[in-house]
Amino acid sequence: MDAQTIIAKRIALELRDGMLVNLGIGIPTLVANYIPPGTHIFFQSENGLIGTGPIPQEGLAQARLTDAGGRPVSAIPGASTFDSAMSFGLIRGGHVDVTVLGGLQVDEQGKLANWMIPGKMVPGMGGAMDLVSGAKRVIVAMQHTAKGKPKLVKRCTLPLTSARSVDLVVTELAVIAYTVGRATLVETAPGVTVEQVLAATESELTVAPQVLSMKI
Amino acid sequence: MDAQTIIAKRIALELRDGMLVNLGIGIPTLVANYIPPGTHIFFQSENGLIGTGPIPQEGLAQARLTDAGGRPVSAIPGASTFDSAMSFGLIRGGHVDVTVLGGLQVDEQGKLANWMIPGKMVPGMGGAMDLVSGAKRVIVAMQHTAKGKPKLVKRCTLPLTSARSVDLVVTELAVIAYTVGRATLVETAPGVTVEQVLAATESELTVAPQVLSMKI
Amino acid sequence: MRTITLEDAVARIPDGASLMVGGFMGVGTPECIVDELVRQRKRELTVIGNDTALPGVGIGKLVSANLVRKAIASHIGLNPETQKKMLAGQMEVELVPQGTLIERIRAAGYGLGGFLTSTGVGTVVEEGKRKVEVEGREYLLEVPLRADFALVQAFLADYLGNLTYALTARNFNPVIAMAAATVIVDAEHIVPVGMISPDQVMTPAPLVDYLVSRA
Amino acid sequence: MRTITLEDAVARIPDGASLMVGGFMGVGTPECIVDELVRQRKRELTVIGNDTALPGVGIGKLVSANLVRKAIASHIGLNPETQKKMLAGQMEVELVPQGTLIERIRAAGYGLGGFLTSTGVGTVVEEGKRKVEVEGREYLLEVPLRADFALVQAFLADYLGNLTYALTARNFNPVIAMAAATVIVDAEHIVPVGMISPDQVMTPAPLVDYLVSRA
Repeated sequence: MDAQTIIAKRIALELRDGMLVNLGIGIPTLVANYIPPGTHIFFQSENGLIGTGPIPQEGLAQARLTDAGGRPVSAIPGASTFDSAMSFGLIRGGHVDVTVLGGLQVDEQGKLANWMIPGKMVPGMGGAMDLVSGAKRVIVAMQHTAKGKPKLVKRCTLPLTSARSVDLVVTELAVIAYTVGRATLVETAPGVTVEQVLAATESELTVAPQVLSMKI
Repeated sequence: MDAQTIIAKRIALELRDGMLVNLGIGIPTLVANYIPPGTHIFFQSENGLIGTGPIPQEGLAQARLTDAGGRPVSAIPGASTFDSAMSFGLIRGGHVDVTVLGGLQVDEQGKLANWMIPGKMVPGMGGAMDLVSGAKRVIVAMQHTAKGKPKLVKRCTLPLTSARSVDLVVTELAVIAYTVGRATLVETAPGVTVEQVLAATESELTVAPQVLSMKI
Repeated sequence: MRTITLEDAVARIPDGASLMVGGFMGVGTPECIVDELVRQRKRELTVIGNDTALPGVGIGKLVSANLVRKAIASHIGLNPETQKKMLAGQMEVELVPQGTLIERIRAAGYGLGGFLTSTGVGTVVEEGKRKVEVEGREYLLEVPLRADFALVQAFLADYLGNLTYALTARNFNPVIAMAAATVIVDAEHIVPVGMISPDQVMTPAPLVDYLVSRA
Repeated sequence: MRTITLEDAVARIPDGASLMVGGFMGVGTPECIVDELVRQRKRELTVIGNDTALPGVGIGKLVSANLVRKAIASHIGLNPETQKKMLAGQMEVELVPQGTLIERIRAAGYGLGGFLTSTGVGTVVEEGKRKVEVEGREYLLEVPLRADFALVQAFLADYLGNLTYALTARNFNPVIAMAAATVIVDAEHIVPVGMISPDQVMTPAPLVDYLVSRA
């Protein structure tokens, strides 16, 4: 199983029936593929849709029904559409139960940097700052390291997305929970040891009394 | 012609095709009866309607289509309905071209008191403060005196509705315009002299070089 | 969203709760929920709504039954009982300009810390409020208004909880549906999923906690 | 509301104007108005929108034609030309969190002096902004964002100017229709008065200044 699949499958387990969930682009998008059958999740697309469905069959795409990247999507029965003020009211008002976002760095306190690399990549924050500041629960989906360098760092060197700490980071190696500004290693992926995780991590991690094996 | 009719007819002449207009309760409501034929005015009801129409025929009233007093109204073709946030967005955002409101007192600078008499009448301000603060043009429809006492006063003794001055006051005796904090008598009703108006007025009035006869 | 009987829905509301109630002079108020509040005699309520309607209508029923400790509203002029109780000190009334009231409720629902308005500047409404100047103009800082429960009257609800409202019965309903910890909805008609077009949904399903089931 | 030809509508927009443009990655952008802006070579524009779409799509066409002096947007990551021009100093770009951007536009349209948000606190977004504490929490004071023109894409418009939008093409459109001095609308379909039900109107007619007539 590749890293992305491990991460997406694990995060899917965090979602419960009836939740309103916003998935960022990249790995987070894959989470929708692993929702247990029979579970009804409301997926929000910040361009103004709840009830995002899979990519439509060829020949059925509708130019006015798109995801936040402007690509055609479908909608499930019971979907709703609204303007951008309402869409961000849902996000900023704490109505989104879970948001899953990609990450460039997460620091020891759970602060996330995921929207720019000064001088190199300045795409704009889009809805990322609103999502991290406003959603009830923030889960970061990212690979544990980038080009061999840890992404779980002592202190973010990249610009922060929010002053608010994320709740959970899921990588292909481990699950780390953040509570009261402390990072705790709670699960390791099958076949991965606590030592391997610690070695690939720059930030200090508290190791939970009982580290579980990631269910995927 | 009674005082109310004079006032309502005169104010109707201030309304132009395509305007969005909000009429308060009392005399202001009567203004709608004197719109010249062929003129399309959008009347707003602050409970969430543009396109308020006359009281429906008996047997046709719809419980969910009411004016701001909760009474059944009809709607003209091209009407629109919306929530209270939008309704007051229209009012506070300067989209209402004219509001016509009743008045208890108007002072020399055009400041209006129209929402309470301490210890006697405390109905709440409803939308009055928003209308006076937000509408493009504020017209006060009121009788010139109450129990023989002038309502155009030097300084309001009743609580103000807004710090913003009104634009025009129309009474059964006169039309008074307010610009840069100064009250100017611009019209008198047919058969009414400037002196009669001044005698019935406490506030200082500048008399326009040419006082016109109110068209009604 | 869960369906719930009227009795159970109201049983979840404790004495002393704060309630936002949809409606404008009773139009758009969930009368059956109000009636059940009276039947179960929920006391010491803080009621937030545009007005207190008339005696015997909407919030007016709660006032008449002496269940309201405090009302936050923009207008009480058409309910003499509210005025009488207020003047007699039997009921607290906080009068808020209508646009400020709905915007404070929206601010809570939309996660804002407050907003600046010129409504109320230079009037008694500014008492005790902070003033903030922006681009040379003075504004009042108004803060969000939240509640424990929103009591919402919808026209259509589908099985998931998507809602529409009809004509002027919309008023405060979609706004309070975002500003309360628990949202209880009574709908005039309940319809299967897919019968409300996505563009016509005015309150998306995830905002609704309880939908009162048909008897 | 007046109907107007596409050419005349765009002729009213002077060089240097500020434009709010509906759309999200081009979905819901009035492409015909954008094309006419390019044809008439309106220069030094300030463009306010969610994003700058892609080269050849929506606002992206204005960027490619070097007509944009400044863009105020939440995301430019999918348009490499915007990024290139920004880094080369040929175009100013103000990046605003999406929720803050739409709320700033709404604040202008709703007559607010500003609002308080926690989005951006503790990030580069807070630079140069006032902070206000409410109930022990710190917020940024964000101010209204206005424009000279709003360029709106509707799905249906009736003869009076009542508008509806379809699906995710709604996005910024109804919000910008309240925040600009002059509102120009292109509609996919123009229908007689009465064909849009009052409850389905998303932008009431009095907000519309010009409706682009069919060729």
